[in-house]
This record gives sequence, C-alpha cells and structure tokens, in this order.
Amino acid sequence: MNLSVKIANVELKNPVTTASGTFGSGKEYNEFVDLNQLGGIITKGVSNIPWVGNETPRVAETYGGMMNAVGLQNPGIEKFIQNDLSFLQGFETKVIVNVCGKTIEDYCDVVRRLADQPVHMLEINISCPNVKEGGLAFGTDAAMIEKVTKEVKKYAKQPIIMKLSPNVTDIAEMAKAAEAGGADAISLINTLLGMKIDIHKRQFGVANKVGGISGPAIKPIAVRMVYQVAKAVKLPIIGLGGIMTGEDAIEFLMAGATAISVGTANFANPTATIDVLNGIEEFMNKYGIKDINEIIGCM
Amino acid sequence: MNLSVKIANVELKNPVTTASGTFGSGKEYNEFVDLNQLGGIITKGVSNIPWVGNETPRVAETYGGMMNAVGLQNPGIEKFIQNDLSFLQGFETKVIVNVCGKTIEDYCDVVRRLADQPVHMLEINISCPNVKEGGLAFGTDAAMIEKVTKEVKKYAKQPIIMKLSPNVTDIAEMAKAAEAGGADAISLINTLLGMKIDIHKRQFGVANKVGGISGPAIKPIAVRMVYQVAKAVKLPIIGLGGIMTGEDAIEFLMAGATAISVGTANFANPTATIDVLNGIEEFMNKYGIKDINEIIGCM
Amino acid sequence: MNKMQKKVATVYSQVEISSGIFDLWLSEEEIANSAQPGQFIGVYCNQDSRLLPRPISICEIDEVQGRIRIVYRVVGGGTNEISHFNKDDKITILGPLGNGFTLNNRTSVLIAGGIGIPPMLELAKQLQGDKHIILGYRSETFLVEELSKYGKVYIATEDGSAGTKGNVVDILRTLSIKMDDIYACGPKPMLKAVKDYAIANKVDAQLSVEEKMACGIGACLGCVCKTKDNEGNIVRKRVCKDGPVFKAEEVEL
Amino acid sequence: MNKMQKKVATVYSQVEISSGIFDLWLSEEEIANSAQPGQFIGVYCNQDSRLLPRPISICEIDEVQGRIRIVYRVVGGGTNEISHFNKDDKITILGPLGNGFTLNNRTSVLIAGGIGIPPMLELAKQLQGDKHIILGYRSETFLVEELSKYGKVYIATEDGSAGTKGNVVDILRTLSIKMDDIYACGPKPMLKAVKDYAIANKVDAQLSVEEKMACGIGACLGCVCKTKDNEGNIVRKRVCKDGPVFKAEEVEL
Ligand SMILES: Cc1cc2nc3c(=O)[nH]c(=O)nc-3n(C[C@H](O)[C@H](O)[C@H](O)COP(=O)(O)OP(=O)(O)OC[C@H]3O[C@@H](n4cnc5c(N)ncnc54)[C@H](O)[C@@H]3O)c2cc1C
Ligand SMILES: Cc1cc2nc3c(=O)[nH]c(=O)nc-3n(C[C@H](O)[C@H](O)[C@H](O)COP(=O)(O)OP(=O)(O)OC[C@H]3O[C@@H](n4cnc5c(N)ncnc54)[C@H](O)[C@@H]3O)c2cc1C
Ligand SMILES: Cc1cc2nc3c(=O)[nH]c(=O)nc-3n(C[C@H](O)[C@H](O)[C@H](O)COP(=O)(O)O)c2cc1C
Ligand SMILES: Cc1cc2nc3c(=O)[nH]c(=O)nc-3n(C[C@H](O)[C@H](O)[C@H](O)COP(=O)(O)O)c2cc1C
Ligand code: FES
Ligand code: FES
Repeated sequence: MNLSVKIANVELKNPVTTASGTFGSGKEYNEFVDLNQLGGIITKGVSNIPWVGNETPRVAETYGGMMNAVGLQNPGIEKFIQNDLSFLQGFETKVIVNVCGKTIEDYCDVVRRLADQPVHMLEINISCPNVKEGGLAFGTDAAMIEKVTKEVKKYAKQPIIMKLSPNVTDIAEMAKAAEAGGADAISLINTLLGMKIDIHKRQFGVANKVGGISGPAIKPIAVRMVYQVAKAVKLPIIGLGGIMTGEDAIEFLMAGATAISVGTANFANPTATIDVLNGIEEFMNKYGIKDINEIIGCM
Repeated sequence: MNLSVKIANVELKNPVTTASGTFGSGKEYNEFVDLNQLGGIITKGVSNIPWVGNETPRVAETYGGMMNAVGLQNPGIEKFIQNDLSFLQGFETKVIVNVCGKTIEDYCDVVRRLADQPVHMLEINISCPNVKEGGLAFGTDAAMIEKVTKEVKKYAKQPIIMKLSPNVTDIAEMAKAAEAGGADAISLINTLLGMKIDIHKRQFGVANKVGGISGPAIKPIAVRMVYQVAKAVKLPIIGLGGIMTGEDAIEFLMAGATAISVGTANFANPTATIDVLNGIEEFMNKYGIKDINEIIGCM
Repeated sequence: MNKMQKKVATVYSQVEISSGIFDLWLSEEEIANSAQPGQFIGVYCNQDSRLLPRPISICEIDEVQGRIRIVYRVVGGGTNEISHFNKDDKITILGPLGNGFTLNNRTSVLIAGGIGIPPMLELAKQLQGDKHIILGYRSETFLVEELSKYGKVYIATEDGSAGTKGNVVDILRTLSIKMDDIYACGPKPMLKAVKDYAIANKVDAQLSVEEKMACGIGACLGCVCKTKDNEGNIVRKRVCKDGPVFKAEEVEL
Repeated sequence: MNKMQKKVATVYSQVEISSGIFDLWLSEEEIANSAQPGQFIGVYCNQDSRLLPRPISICEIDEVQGRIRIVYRVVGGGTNEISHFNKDDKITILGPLGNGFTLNNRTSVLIAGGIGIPPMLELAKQLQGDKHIILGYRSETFLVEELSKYGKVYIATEDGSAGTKGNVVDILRTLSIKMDDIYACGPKPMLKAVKDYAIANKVDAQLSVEEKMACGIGACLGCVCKTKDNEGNIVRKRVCKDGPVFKAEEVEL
C-alpha cells in the first residue's frame, strides 16, 4: 500500500499533516503520538519579530467547532529557529513552517531567514482573521495575493504554499491569483470569521470580538472550496477544515487535495493525527486501494 | 413583559418567525405548534411560474447542520395565492412571503402580483445557492443588489426585506447596497455553500453537487454578520442561521437583530419555534427584562 | 387522518437478529395506537451533531401493549448509535409519518428486498385474503419465520444460500397464481421491475419508495419523487408526506 | 515530570454536595498515580457538538484505589452533561495537566473562594506543617468538614449565612499568625488581593489562575496569562502548561 504523496516535489510519507497553530511545533503532542509517523508538521505561524497576540479570552467553543482569536502570538523567527526548528530535527517528518506578517516585507524577512534552515516547505498565512494588518486583509484581495506570492517567491529556497482564507466570495479567483504569482501549492481553508456572545454576561466570547471558526462544523464549506480550487488551478492542494477521522480525510482527497491537515481535532482528541492516518489505511484496505494517489481528485 | 417588535412599521407580536423554506407555509407544523403564537411566518420561496427544483438527493446531514439543494421547487405564485395564502389567512400572525426569481423581471412579477394580497411583508431571496441564475449570482454583487432592490421597490406595496447571502467577502457592503436601493429591512443569513461526498459510493451528497449549509454549525458566522450589518446600516434586521434555542435567539437580538427566524431547528425539533419563544421569555424573566427591545443591539 | 406527534419513547427491547440488522421494540402508546402498515417513524439520535430524524418503517404494531417495532440495518453513524440503545433508554421519535398501504384484502403478493422487508410484517398481519410473500436477501435471512405465519413465503438470495439464487422479481414472474394486488418495498431497481410487471400484467401495485429526508413531515421538499398526474404531467410529490407508498402507475422510478 | 495521558475513566460515584455543586469520583489508576495537588484534568463531554475538554481541578487523589475526585459547579452545557453521569459510565479524560503547587511544608495559609476550593483538599492533605484554611462562599458551604481535618478553617460568606460576612481576604488580613506560604485559588479579584497582601507582607504565595482553554495541554496558546520575567518584561505564559499555579510576584492579574 502506498501512502506517500508529493507536494511540489517534496515527498510526504503519507498525506497527514498538522494544521498550523493547533499543534505548536509538536512538543506537546509528542506525549500522545509518534511524530515520526506524520507526513508533515506544519508549525504555528511565525513572524520576523515576536508578536504578543490578542487579549484573553482567546478561545470559545461553538456548536461542533470552536472560535479562536489567538492573534498569532509567537516568539519571532530567531527564537523559533532556536527552539522549535531544532526540536523538529529530531524527527523523521517533513517540516513546513507557517509564516505570518503585517507587511509584505515582514513575510519576506522570515522567508529569507529560513532559506538555509532545515525546512522543507513554507506556508504563507495570508488568511488569519485575527490580526488587523496583513493576514485576512491580504487574503481577500486577489491582486494582493498575487503580489505577496511573487515577492516571497523571490527569496524562497523552499516551495511556497499559499494558505487561503474562506472568507471570500470566490475562492477559485484567489487560488488563481496565487498560481499566477508563482505559488507551488495551496492550502485551504483557514478559519471562517465568526462571533459568539455570552448573553448572560453580555460579553463577547473572545476579547477580540470576532474570531476564526474551525472544526467539523465547517467541514462541508472546506470540502466545497477544495473541490472548486482543484478544478480551477493545477497546483497541489493541502486540504483542511474540520477533519476528525480518516473518512473525513478521504473526503478531502477525493475532492482534490493531495494532502490534508488535522487541526481542531487535536484538541478534541490528542491522538487525532494518528487516528486519521489509521482511518485512511483502513479505508484503503476495505476497498483494496493500493495507492492513495488513485483517489486524489477522483470526483 | 413586552415581546413585540417592529420591522418597517409592521408590528410582530414577538420576534420569532420561521425561516423560508424550512416551514412550508405552516400547514405541516400546524400539527405540532400553534401558528397563532408566532410573530410571523416567512413562507417557502415563490416564483412567477412553477419551478421543479433540483434532482434528488436534495438533502444531506452535516456535523451540527445540514445541506440542502432543493432548488426552490414551488408551484408558482398563482397556486401559492390559492393554497398557501388562503391557508395563512386563518391565523393571527404576520405573513411574509419569500420571493425568488431568475431575472429582475421575475422578482417584479411576483411582487406586483402580491401587491394587493393579504401579505404583510415581502422577503426577496437574492441569496439562494441552489439555482444557477438569479439567487446567489445576484446576492454576491453589490451593484446588482442595489438594482434588484430599486426595481422591486417600484412595484411593492408592502415593505421589502432583502435576504442576504453569507457567501461574500464583505457582508456590510451588501447590506449598504440594499439600503441604498431602498430596502425596508434586511434578513440574513441564507445558507453557506458547501459540499459533501459519500466516500463509499463516490457520489456527491446532493445531486446538485453543492448545497447550502444551515443549522447550529453556522451560527457563529451568522451572529458575526448580523453584528457587522447592524453596525453598517440603519435598517432593521431579521437574524437567522442555526437558532435552536431561546438563548440562541437572544444572541442574535443582542448582536443587532430586531427579529429572528427559526429554520433547520424545525427539522431537529418540530416544536422549535415555540420552544425558542418560551426560551426568550424565560431569559427575560430571569434577568427582569421588561421589553425585548431593551436588548436589541446592546453589544 | 392520524396526527403526527413528537414523543419520547422508551426502549422495550433490542436484539440483533442478523448481522448488522437490529430489532427494536419501543413503548409509545399514542403512536402505536394510530400507526398503519407502511407508515414510518422518524428516530432522533442523542448525539447532537446529528440533527435529522432517521426515517424507519414500522415493522409491527402492538396496540395492546402500546408498542411499535422497527427493524433496521446499521449503515452509518445514526443507525449505529441507535443500535446501542438499551432497555429503558429514552428516544425521541416522530410518528406516525406518511401514508401507509391501502389494504384491499384480495389475493395479494407481498414482495420485498433487504431492509424493505420489515414493513411487510405488519402489513401481512393486517391484510386479509390469500397472501404470497416473496423475500429477497443478500445472504442471511431474517423475519422469515414470523412472516410465514401470515402467508406462503418464497425466498431469493443473491448467493443462493437460502431459497432460490437470484432476485425476488424472478420469483414473481414465475408465480402461477391469479394475484389482485402487489405490495412492494425495496431498492429502486426492484421496485422498477415490480412496476413493469404490474403494469404489463394489469395487477394493482403499491410501491413503498425511499428518498433522503430532512424534516420527514412534508415541509422541506427534500424527499420528492416524480409522479404523473392524470394528464400525464410530471408532479413532484413528497415521499414523506404524500408517500412513501405510491401506486405503481403513478410513480416514476 | 508526570506524563499527560488520554484515558477512559469510569465513574465511581457522583453526588450533589451543595446546590449545583457535584462531587465526582473517577476510577483511573494511572492518572491517579501520577497526579499532584493543584493539577487538573480535561474532561471530555459525550455530546459530540462539544469538542473541547473541560478543565477541572483535581480535588482529591486516592492512589490506593486508583481514583481521582473532582468537585465542580454546573455553569453551562458541558458541566450540566457531566453532572448526569452515573456510576460505571465511561468518561474520556486528559491528565494530569499543568503544574501543581510546590509544597513547602511550612506554616501555610490556604485561601480559596467558591469553585476554587476543591483543589485545596488534596493540597491540605499532602502539605505538612501548620495550616490555616480560609474558605469563601456565596452562601451555601461545601467541603468544610473534610478540610477541617487538615487545618484550622475560617469561613466567609457573602450573605453572612455562615462564618463571617464578607470575603476571604478580609479574614487573611486579620489573621494574627506568622505565615510562610500562601496557597490560593479563586476568582481573579480575590487572587489580586491575595497577591497584593503577599507582596506587601513578604509572604511567598502561589496562585492558581484560570483562563478559557482549548487544548489544555499547551499547544494552542488559547489560555495565556501575563507574567513578568526577571528583567521585568511581560511574557505570556500558558495557564494550562506553565500554570495553572504561578508565583504571586510573577503573574499579572
Ligand atoms: C420511508 C423510509 C423508510 C425506511 N425504513 C427503513 C427500515 O425499516 N429499516 C432500515 O434499515 N432502513 C430504513 N430506511 C433507511 C434508513 O432511513 C437509513 O438507513 C438511515 O436513515 C441511515 O442513517 P445513518 O445515520 O445510519 O446513515 P448516514 O448515512 O450516516 O445518514 C446520514 C443522513 O442520511 C440519511 N439517510 C442515509 N441513508 C438513507 C436512506 N437509505 N434513506 C433515507 N435517508 C437516508 C439519514 O437519515 C441521515 O439524515 C428507510 C428510509 C425511508 C425513507
Ligand atoms: C485550571 C482550571 C481549573 C478549574 N477547576 C475547576 C473546578 O475544580 N471546579 C469547577 O467547577 N470549575 C473549574 N474550572 C472552571 C471550569 O473549567 C468551567 O466551569 C467549565 O469548563 C464550564 O464548562 P461548561 O460547558 O459547563 O460551560 P460553558 O460556558 O458552556 O463552556 C463553554 C466553553 O468555555 C469553557 N469555559 C467556560 N467557563 C470556563 C472557565 N471558568 N474556565 C475555563 N474554561 C471555561 C468550557 O471549558 C468550554 O470550552 C476550572 C478552570 C480552569 C481553567
Ligand atoms: C487555535 C488556533 C490557532 C491557529 N493558528 C494558525 C496560525 O498560526 N496560522 C495559520 O495559518 N492558521 C492557524 N489556524 C488555522 C488552522 O490552521 C486551520 O486552518 C483551521 O483551524 C481549520 O482547520 P480545522 O477545522 O481542522 O481546525 C489556527 C487555528 C486554531 C484553532
Ligand atoms: C431545506 C431548506 C430550504 C430553504 N429554502 C429557502 C427558500 O426557499 N428561500 C430562502 O430565502 N431561504 C431558504 N432556505 C434558507 C433558510 O431560510 C435559512 O436562511 C438558512 O437555512 C439558515 O437558517 P437555519 O440555520 O436556521 O436553517 C432554505 C433552507 C433549507 C434548510
Ligand atoms: S423530508 Fe421534508 S418534505 Fe419530505
Ligand atoms: S489551552 Fe491550549 S495552550 Fe493552554
């Protein structure tokens, strides 16, 4: 049985990766799962300088999902290289670093700094709804997506994955812009902008008022977008949004994703990544599928 | 305790209405709840001529929600007036007719035909994701929203509620366009475009491939949009999207909705409308709120 | 007409009667007292990520004890969850739903395949007259003994492990009796073949059809099937409210 | 360090010990054997619309029987669901989570308010030395008798229905003992007052703080609080992983 897939010539031993921001750099989940078994680890977003993130509360539960407004708190690229990248070198899995920024220069700074680091791919987060500048503002404007992509490509030595926001009218247009800018791959979806009100306290669920919705509640929206993007561009896709089980992962693969990420599911079940992987294998066994690539984009 | 609210000078005895397409014209739910207790009944979308709708399967369950691609099957305005409007005359509740069309003329036909009928308001559905023309195509283009609104207002004798689609980058812009076109009120949200794949049969969950996601899974997105629209326009808002309980309804009211609709919840619980109404009263009792209008838009 | 109701039923008993096929008796007096053969109930799950009621045919009615019986196959998360309910557990149900069979009480053929078999039991019990009961299975049989009490049973299995190897329509075609009515429930291809047979042989036939449902009570237009009205126009009718039983000549399959 | 684990625990007993306050013993040997006072567990709900684990402090540990005890208030859907679990029901839990109290075993004041009281029980049991235990309630008291076994208990209630009318910090201020350590858990304003008192009076104090959590294990950065490092820089630390117990001088409230 072959589980390995290729994204922009980088071979993942299986299609299961971790969704940025939900898995840290793997340290904590290392107590629950064997990181060596994962196709790749996509790390928490990192910026050129340390970011403090938003005030608390930063997380709230929603029906079948959750809302977060962490605001990309991170220690900055230098500490990240010291602590996180060095930790990840101990594992046999592909390392994909998620990059955030407030300006195009911010993104380029990080990409440049990582050029000679032991990193297999870079995922550019132009879609975080929880920061005022950069993030979502970039991710909802096709011209901007193309521009950011072009700029980071100038400095990148690793393949570039552009991570798209679902908070747009036409996701295919955004994917095409990334393709036009020279992206090597696309990942989607980031979180959907939402709000929760604690009616008893008359307070917002998160201090930031709005936050990003993730989890199985949003899965059908993510599957639809992966399908639309797969039909619109030639780039490989990393699909995510609400994947809880192997069957969910198969759904994304059939819709057109070459790999998938497990996000919020980790919180609901710290062994979710491996459970998803096992579920994929079970499905393949059940239907006698020899190579996972057979089902990618089969719909 | 005052529960009555006003939308465009039409007084609803309470803020609870039914979401278009989930309640028919009330005949079936009449076996479960007393329709006289509802603030208003928003009927299934009706067009100038009969529509056959989409092929089956038309519905599928999703995590904490459902997907539908009914495709606005309806008997056309003449049969609707004969069978549905006459049925609704027997009840002491406000009648709000949801209008769909493929062209601006289609909408205007229906609006004109209803001008002298016993109908209190019209809800213009420019946001159905399940038909190729009209519907969503109109609902994601601000200029088109303004134009449709202007045109139907020419013929309408009743207040016009424009029902917005959540499948847009900037919901506030859409609401402003409706306001600019002369809308009397806004309702939101319609369903979010989604997809489900039956991985065992390698078939789409609904024959139409894509469908609209509704139910509690999407509530936080709806609350966020209601809040954004309430801050952007002066028009009254009918809020909906995943309301299951009185507490959910209160959340929408606090976010800025003057009334709410109960949709998918009816399928999960045929007495949902009345349960929501009772829940609102309980909440008011608990916190000594004398007038429901006190909490509308309090956030 | 019998009124639809939402009720909290109590599990009276549940057993697995064949691999993956469960037999569940529910105590709910009012629904038991108004249900008719061919009607169904909507079973709500307890997991609140599953919002929609599962439509399941009424297999048997015990008016005296105020119980109804359903027999269902575990195919997905909802039926799997229901299969774990134990005696005295509470389940919310809607029912009775839809229009059942019209009992003509003449010489009848009851024909059903797979999980279309359960509704035949209460039908066979209530129906008067000569009854020939044709049952189709993949391999393992169920409900055969019970149905045998009410008529002559013929069995077809796909693998030939019981009865004749083949399908139920083959048996129907070779039945050398003068039948007045056919009552059928099963997969679409089977119903199609039964319809063709009935029309060709001028037998009255009632077919119970299936569609994916949301509300189950006629409000959402999720579950329509195509029917022909008297003038030959296609009319979309709701399986849940106008059906699930339709006349063979009326329904398009 | 004790390893975090995901385990299926079995309900050993559950009782309501005060209005809306439940006392739940769970059998789970491995977690019981590694848990420390001040640590917490993440309790998963069975309703699958609720994805996140509920953080609940460990109230008592019975290593011999392999059980842990939690005492919690029903405040929302999750705790309401948990309160309906019965003996022998299964619950998935994560634990032990976070860093507990450092036991200095000197003259201690344990001070807690409301639902901050439960973690004080195991602490009081394990802590050596003189113990003064100050407990604050709205009105109804709970766990008083059990805590009395391990030290001198002082009670404050908001309505004066038991002990002194007022809050726990009032009692702390009037306590005429020479204390070495304060161990505190409770609402933010209380912790703030304790912190001010401890710094003013040069008493070592450990505060258990609360924040809304998602993962509960340190991965999501949902639950941060502000702390000061040695150079006076603000550092955001994770309550779930770096806490929930922090030194008073370190944490900003
Ligand atoms: C009128 C009617 C009577 C039925 N009677 C029986 C019966 O007596 N015994 C029996 O075993 N099955 C019966 N079925 C089929 C039964 O409804 C489905 O097998 C069941 O809903 C599957 O639910 P699930 O959660 O396990 O599967 P999932 O696939 O997880 O279900 C997801 C959603 O699809 C719906 N769904 C899935 N399959 C079907 C289907 N075949 N028909 C309608 N909805 C479906 C479910 O209700 C649910 O909303 C009947 C269906 C209809 C329409
Ligand atoms: C370290 C720690 C220890 C705790 N120990 C106890 C204890 O021993 N006894 C006790 O009664 N309570 C304790 N709490 C509070 C307890 O976690 C919440 O009361 C509980 O999560 C509420 O869940 P719910 O589903 O009933 O409420 P809901 O409001 O419906 O919960 C919705 C979401 O918000 C989270 N949430 C709500 N309130 C809190 C809160 N105060 N703190 C953290 N998350 C919250 C829930 O976990 C859930 O994810 C502790 C909290 C923390 C952080
Ligand atoms: C707590 C949290 C933090 C996140 N942080 C990031 C981030 O730093 N960078 C990023 O691109 N996406 C981030 N995301 C989005 C996820 O990577 C993912 O796109 C989204 O959660 C949908 O997947 P899921 O439903 O499987 O969680 C975060 C999500 C959550 C829940
Ligand atoms: C089965 C179904 C049919 C619908 N038909 C219509 C319609 O005819 N016109 C319309 O404006 N909205 C229609 N909607 C959208 C609902 O009115 C509502 O906007 C949406 O379902 C979100 O609310 P909910 O989550 O409470 O269901 C339909 C929704 C469903 C589920
Ligand atoms: S399922 Fe809603 S009309 Fe039949
Ligand atoms: S709750 Fe995730 S880091 Fe603390």
